[in-house]
Amino acid sequence: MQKIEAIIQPSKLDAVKEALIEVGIQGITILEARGHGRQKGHTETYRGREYSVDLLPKLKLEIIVTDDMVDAVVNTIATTARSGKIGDGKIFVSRIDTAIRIRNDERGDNAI
Amino acid sequence: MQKIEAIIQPSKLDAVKEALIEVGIQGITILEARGHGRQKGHTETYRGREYSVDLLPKLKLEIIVTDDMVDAVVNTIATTARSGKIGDGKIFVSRIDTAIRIRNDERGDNAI
Amino acid sequence: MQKIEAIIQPSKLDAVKEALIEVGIQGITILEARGHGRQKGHTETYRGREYSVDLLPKLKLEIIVTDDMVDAVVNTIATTARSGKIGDGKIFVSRIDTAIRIRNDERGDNAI
Amino acid sequence: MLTCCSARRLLAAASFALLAPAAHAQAASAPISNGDNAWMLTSSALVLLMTGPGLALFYCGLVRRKNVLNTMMQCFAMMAVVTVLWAFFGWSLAFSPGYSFIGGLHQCFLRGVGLTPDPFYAATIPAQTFMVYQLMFAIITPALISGAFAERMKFSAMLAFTTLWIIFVYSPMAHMVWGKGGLLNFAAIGSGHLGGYLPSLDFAGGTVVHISSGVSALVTCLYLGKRLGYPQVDTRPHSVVLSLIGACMLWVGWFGFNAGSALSAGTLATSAFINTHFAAAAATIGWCLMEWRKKGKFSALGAISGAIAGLVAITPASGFVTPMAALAIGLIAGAFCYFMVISVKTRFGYDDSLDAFGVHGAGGTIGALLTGVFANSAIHATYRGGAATGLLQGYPRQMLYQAAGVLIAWTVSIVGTLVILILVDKCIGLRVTVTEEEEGLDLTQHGEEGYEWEIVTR
Amino acid sequence: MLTCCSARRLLAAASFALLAPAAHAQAASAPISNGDNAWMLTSSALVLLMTGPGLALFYCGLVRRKNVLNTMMQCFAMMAVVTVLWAFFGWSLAFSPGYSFIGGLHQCFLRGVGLTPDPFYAATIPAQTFMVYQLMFAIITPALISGAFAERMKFSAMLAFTTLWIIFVYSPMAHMVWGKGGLLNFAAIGSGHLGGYLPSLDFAGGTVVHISSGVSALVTCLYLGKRLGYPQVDTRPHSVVLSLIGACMLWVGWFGFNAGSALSAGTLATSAFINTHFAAAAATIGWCLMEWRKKGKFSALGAISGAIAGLVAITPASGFVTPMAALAIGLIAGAFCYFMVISVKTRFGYDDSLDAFGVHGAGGTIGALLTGVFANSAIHATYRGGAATGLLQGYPRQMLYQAAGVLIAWTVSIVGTLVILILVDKCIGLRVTVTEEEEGLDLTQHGEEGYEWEIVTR
Amino acid sequence: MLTCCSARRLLAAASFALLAPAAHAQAASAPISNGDNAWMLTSSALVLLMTGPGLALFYCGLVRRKNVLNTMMQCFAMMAVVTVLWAFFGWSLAFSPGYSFIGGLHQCFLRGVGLTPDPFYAATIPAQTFMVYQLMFAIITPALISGAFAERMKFSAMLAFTTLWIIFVYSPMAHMVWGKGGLLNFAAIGSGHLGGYLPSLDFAGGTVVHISSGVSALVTCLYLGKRLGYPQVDTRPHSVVLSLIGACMLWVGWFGFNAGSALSAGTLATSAFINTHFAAAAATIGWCLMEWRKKGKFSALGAISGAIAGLVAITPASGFVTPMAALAIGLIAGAFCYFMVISVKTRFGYDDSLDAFGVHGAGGTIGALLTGVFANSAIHATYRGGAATGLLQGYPRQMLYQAAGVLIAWTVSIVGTLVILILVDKCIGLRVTVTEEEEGLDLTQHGEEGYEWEIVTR
Ligand SMILES: Nc1ncnc2c1ncn2[C@@H]1O[C@H](COP(=O)(O)OP(=O)(O)O)[C@@H](O)[C@H]1O
Ligand SMILES: Nc1ncnc2c1ncn2[C@@H]1O[C@H](COP(=O)(O)OP(=O)(O)O)[C@@H](O)[C@H]1O
Ligand SMILES: Nc1ncnc2c1ncn2[C@@H]1O[C@H](COP(=O)(O)OP(=O)(O)O)[C@@H](O)[C@H]1O
Repeated sequence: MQKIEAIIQPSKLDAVKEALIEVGIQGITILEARGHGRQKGHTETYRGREYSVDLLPKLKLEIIVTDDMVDAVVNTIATTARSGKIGDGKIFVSRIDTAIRIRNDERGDNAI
Repeated sequence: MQKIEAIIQPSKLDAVKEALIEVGIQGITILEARGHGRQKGHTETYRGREYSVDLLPKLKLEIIVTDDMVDAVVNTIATTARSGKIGDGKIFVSRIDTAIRIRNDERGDNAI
Repeated sequence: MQKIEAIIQPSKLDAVKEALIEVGIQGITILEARGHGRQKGHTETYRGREYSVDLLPKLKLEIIVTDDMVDAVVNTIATTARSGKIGDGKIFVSRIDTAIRIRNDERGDNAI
Repeated sequence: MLTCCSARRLLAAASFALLAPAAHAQAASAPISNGDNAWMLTSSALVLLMTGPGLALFYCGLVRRKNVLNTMMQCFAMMAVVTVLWAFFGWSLAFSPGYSFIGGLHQCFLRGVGLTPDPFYAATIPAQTFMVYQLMFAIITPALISGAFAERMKFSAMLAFTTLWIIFVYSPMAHMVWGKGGLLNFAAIGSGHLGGYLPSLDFAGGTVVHISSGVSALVTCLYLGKRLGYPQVDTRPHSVVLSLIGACMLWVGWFGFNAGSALSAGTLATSAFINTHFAAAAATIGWCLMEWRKKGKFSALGAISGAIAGLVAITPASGFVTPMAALAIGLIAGAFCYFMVISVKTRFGYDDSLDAFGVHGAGGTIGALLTGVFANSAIHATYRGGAATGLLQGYPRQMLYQAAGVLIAWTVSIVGTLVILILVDKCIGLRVTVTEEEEGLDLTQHGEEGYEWEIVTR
Repeated sequence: MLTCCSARRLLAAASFALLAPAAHAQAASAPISNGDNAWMLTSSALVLLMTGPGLALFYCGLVRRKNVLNTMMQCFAMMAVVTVLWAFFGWSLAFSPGYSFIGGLHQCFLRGVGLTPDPFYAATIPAQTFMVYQLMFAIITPALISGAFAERMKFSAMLAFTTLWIIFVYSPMAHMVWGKGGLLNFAAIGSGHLGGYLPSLDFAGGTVVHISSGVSALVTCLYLGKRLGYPQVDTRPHSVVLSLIGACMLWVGWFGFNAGSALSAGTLATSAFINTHFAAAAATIGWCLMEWRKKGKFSALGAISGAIAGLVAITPASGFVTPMAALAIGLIAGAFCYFMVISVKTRFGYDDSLDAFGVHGAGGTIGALLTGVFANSAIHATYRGGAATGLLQGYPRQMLYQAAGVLIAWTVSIVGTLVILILVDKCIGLRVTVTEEEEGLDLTQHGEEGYEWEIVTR
Repeated sequence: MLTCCSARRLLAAASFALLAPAAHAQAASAPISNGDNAWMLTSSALVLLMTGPGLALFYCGLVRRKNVLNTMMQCFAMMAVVTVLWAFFGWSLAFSPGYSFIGGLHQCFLRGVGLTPDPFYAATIPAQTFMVYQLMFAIITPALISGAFAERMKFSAMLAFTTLWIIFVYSPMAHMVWGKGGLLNFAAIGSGHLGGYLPSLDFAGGTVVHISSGVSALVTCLYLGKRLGYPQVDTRPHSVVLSLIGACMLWVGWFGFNAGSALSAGTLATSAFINTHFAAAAATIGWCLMEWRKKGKFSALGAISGAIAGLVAITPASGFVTPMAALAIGLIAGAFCYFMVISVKTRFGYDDSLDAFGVHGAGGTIGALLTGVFANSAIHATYRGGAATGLLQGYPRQMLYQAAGVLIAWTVSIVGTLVILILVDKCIGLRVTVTEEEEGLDLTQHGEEGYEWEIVTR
């Protein structure tokens, strides 16, 4: 089992979500995030004082999948979340040892 | 050391928190999340336009524990967060290599 | 590649961010969190009813770095986020298997 | 009583009203004071402002985020529903001549409510101005009750309940205290039957509005039971900021409520205006001092709760007492309501969600009694023709009349509300299901959410 | 027309106005009724309250969080810009004597608009009170249009558009309906040229304010095109709570809008006040019942939308009909606007972001026509000198005049708005870039954000 | 001065006031104009609306989320505290006859303030109406100061400070400018001592309200020091949306503030009303144009800041100048205050959190001087009995009197405020601890939070 963490532009959420459902993914957890990276931010001015905002709104998707699904999912996200502009985000993959479905205590792959 | 990530129904937070303190867990980090899964969402209507909302409010708990505590914690969460209804959530377990307590730079198990 | 997760006091964000940029880190993802731990909370009173709040605002930083950078980053965060008071937070380190830059599908270390 | 009003007769009235003008409308040449009418129209607007957005804000800030719209709708809906009820039956039952306990039905559909003044009520403004001004009172009263059953009542049940309540509790109360021939109306003394038999002083609705709503609130929350998981569950206000804005608007609107009740823009309006403001200020201090004693802190919610308590308590007294007496009344009411909300409620453990009883029931009662204590013939001659009117002036008997008024208001409210609750409960059920209550009433009752802050949604 | 107003002449006027007092200002001894003036000043304040914060709140709650400030600014800016325009040219073009379709320019810079009454407009209040009261109408009208192009128009373009719109669409409409010698103004009958040639009834601006803004809104959103990704993308209101507060303030402010249009505090003001309130209530119910039929739920957004629809529809009728007729008008308008917003808009698929056309255009049109149906000589004698005025009273011809008024308002709005849009589009461009629209107009147009909730920011 | 008011005497007064009616209350038959009284009661309500919710919203939106309630409470508390102070001493010190610099104490507890008019102040309304109207001014003035020390002052210290400030700074200023025998009050010319010795023009409180609060604000923030980490730390407004709503309410309420200062509903009220509106509009444009020059953008915060600046500057002039002059004053004030807030503050680096000085101090000063420039005898005859009054009319000497007024206001404010600050600092300490400031004043001062949005909490 692997965990796929994807940081994407908020505006891409719907597209990514649809695409993932396409490839058979059902479970997704989404977190609001702020990102700092190459993408440059904007400045706001209040009564003459300038604030340069370099923490930009992002969404973080977490998807736990069985090993065989990893590539499909990674590629799906990568292609649907891509605009080609700086700030599109990243995908990170790591190992998960166990999964439990709280509802019925199922464990392992069929808990996903 | 292991990391236990649990996605639960917001309404279960208090119960789970109490139970964890019971079994001797002190440190918990909680994140707001939106979940997509088997649980079906609801629809909202504004001036005739229907919006079907399939991202439901969830909470994500992150708890880093020493290996010996893992099962106790997992079971505690599973039982206290369970309502038996679809949408109860999941628990995922993964490895953590190091932990540092910022306050005093303690490392390893006693940093938790 | 490793993932560094740091839970810090919100007020320390700017300091930590600056310091990380110093040591050459560019990509950071930040999540709002609530923390429960040794640090004791406060009580609020509304029309005589007391509520003891033991979930305190924290920020969670996630930084994926190449193995050689781990110590530098961990120490930077630890020192800049430290006030010496209970509640300063924790740092956790774990493995990441792959990283993909969505924009151009770069993989591995140079995706970071 | 309604039965005697046959469908045919109603229909006749209706069509009549639709085509024909309001009676005597043409007699626009009546001795109307435009200054007084200007003030009364302004006051009517101010009293509506109290319900929306005033009370809607005050209440919605105190509930949890998931119920914010439902709470506001319980106020807003009254602006629509009660208006129509009032035009059809309410006004007639409350202010047309009839019996000592309730009015008649011949002014249904505002038949005969014209643009010439009705001297019995107000000699210098169009009768219709008085009618619409009184309507604004009828709107806010049931809205006040909703504070007691917030976060758990079906919206449909709420509509049914308030409809019946306006007809069977509010209208009779209003008639007894202010209506022609009303039992408690000192202006009705000698009008035959029991008119003015128990001349009690209620300038702007301490009994009619606040006791009736506050006591009905208590009955409702007792009948309905507590909110899910109360008091363990976290029911902190989702935004004291909104409540504070609402409280300010209530304060401002209350000038229309009390000073408007002078029904003219003369010195009496000035007295009522000042008393209103002074009592609100003193009560804020009264409540805050109690808090300070207990916690060493002044809270924002405490301050605004105190202000409302003072405004409630001064309502019946506003046109009868001196400014300094108003300060006294406010101070007492602030402390007393604090005690009712903090100690008594916790002691008995009923779940009066937003303290509609603790503030309006308790404040209205103490206010009605203190009116008898501080009433001063120099401010208002009343039925005493200038002779001593209040206890401190040396007319203890007035206390009896005040007590009578309070007692009747409590009785009518308890009995009326209970009957209506049982009726509605049997017919359509009062309370939402457990899952609905968990999900929140905004989604389940209205299919909406109050806020869409999340980035996720965009 | 503007050309004839040479720079030299304007300059003269300007300097004159700056130093010299308003003409006859000293004649403060004129027969002014302080009661009437009190009411008109109050009404002016109430009408301003409708734009800010009323409409600003109502509209801003309906957009996405990233556009909240821009939406509010489209209202607030009018309070500043239109005021100056009005003082310079607007008033003169609308209310100074001139032609049947538009006024003259000799009252530019308020020259000759003094403190003595102008009997043609209002005999008991200073002419300047009437001027500032009318200004408040001119402020809200273009603000209403902004609901149609919300979330996508350049702020600079919005300013240019509304400036031209006030001069070339609003002023002529106001002049025709209310101005001296106006084509549609029944008070101008016999004033020569085409004065009052088509005597139509519009008490408080059904044609001038609502049809003109609503129809222009439709033209604008058609010309501008849909918002990015509409209708797939999620455009839920970011806070119905704010909208509900705004709707309440609009309701309260509308008393100044309609009852103030009596221009005195007498019985006519009372009639207009009551009709306004009754129609709002009935329309709320009308809209909600339609919703109920379709969804089995009453929504908060539905309730407030209905209320506004009723307020719009009663505007032209408020001083001509009986209270019961007002209930009828409201009920019809509520149901009709629901149909326009829910069915028609979806059917044709134009993106009238906040339904400025569906509510104001549709509501204003139906209201203008229903005025002809229910107008009652007992409430207002009009040019008929007390004879039957409305269809139901037996004067069908009035329907023709109402239709004429509606037709002219539609024509002027469509043509005028289209020309102005093309002009502004060519000169500076109307719409923000795609990235700006994605990022949000608050950041890109104003360099600000509406909310800084996040812990992150602190 | 207070010493001479022995406890015994006060007590006597108190008990007297509590039992006996306000003197002459019975003489309700006095020549009161209900039209004027209607307007003055409305105006009083409008001025209270300025403080709550107006200013509370305007200010609370500009602070960080963790201090939102504390900021609102600094306004709301004034509604309670100042009211009681006013009834006890404030009114007497400000408006009872006494000395040239301050009033006497024989009207403590409103003794002798009845329902008959006091012709010196207002001949057609009850003296008590004037008293409560003036009270509303006394409430908002200290609330304005709070903008300067927002986010860092102890709530208890704030209460102590404002209490002393009302007695030792506000009351003397009000007395000098408006009180019987006041040094700067042109109506007091010939009243003996130094009455009206320096006849300066201040229609609605440019010196009394705005200079006094603005300058005291500067002193306070200098004495208190900057907020933690200012200016590095992020102090963005947590909700410009709330501030914009508040600004609109301030604008609307200001009509009561300025037009109400005519103390009647005649032509002078109309002039003041129009001038108020025009100046606000012009100042909005003035500020925005400066912003545009620098950033190429109009910001929402800029627009509302400009509007307030214009309202401040027109306050002293509103009853003395022509509408066109009002436009000029507004334009100048908008640009000038922009310069003070953006350039001067940054230059000197003091932390006037919400720019109470930059807007009220600066705006009030320029307004007071411009009043001398544009004052026009055709609008107000003043003490010149109709002869030229302003510089442009050819009476330069008035400029001296205006300067004198400004100078005295600055002096009294600086000295008085400084003394009070030191006093309070020594006794209870002014500033919260560092941890309290970090945690936020809502939690530490009031034990509450402004918002509970998080899912977590439910
Ligand atoms: N090393 C990293 N660790 C954690 N998050 C990162 C890292 N690098 C980038 N991110 C996240 O990805 C987002 C996009 O990265 P950025 O460098 O701005 O653009 P791009 O990915 O196209 O180069 C950032 O805002 C941040 O949230
Ligand atoms: N594969 C997954 N990866 C990440 N999160 C998941 C996954 N499956 C489920 N979740 C999370 O768990 C929540 C509950 O899952 P759901 O399928 O709705 O109910 P159940 O767990 O009872 O089958 C989802 O809302 C989502 O947040
Ligand atoms: N075992 C843990 N797992 C996850 N998060 C933890 C753990 N222990 C602490 N935390 C996070 O770190 C924060 C600070 O920890 P706390 O015990 O309060 O202070 P300290 O780290 O100084 O001992 C907590 O609020 C919580 O968010």
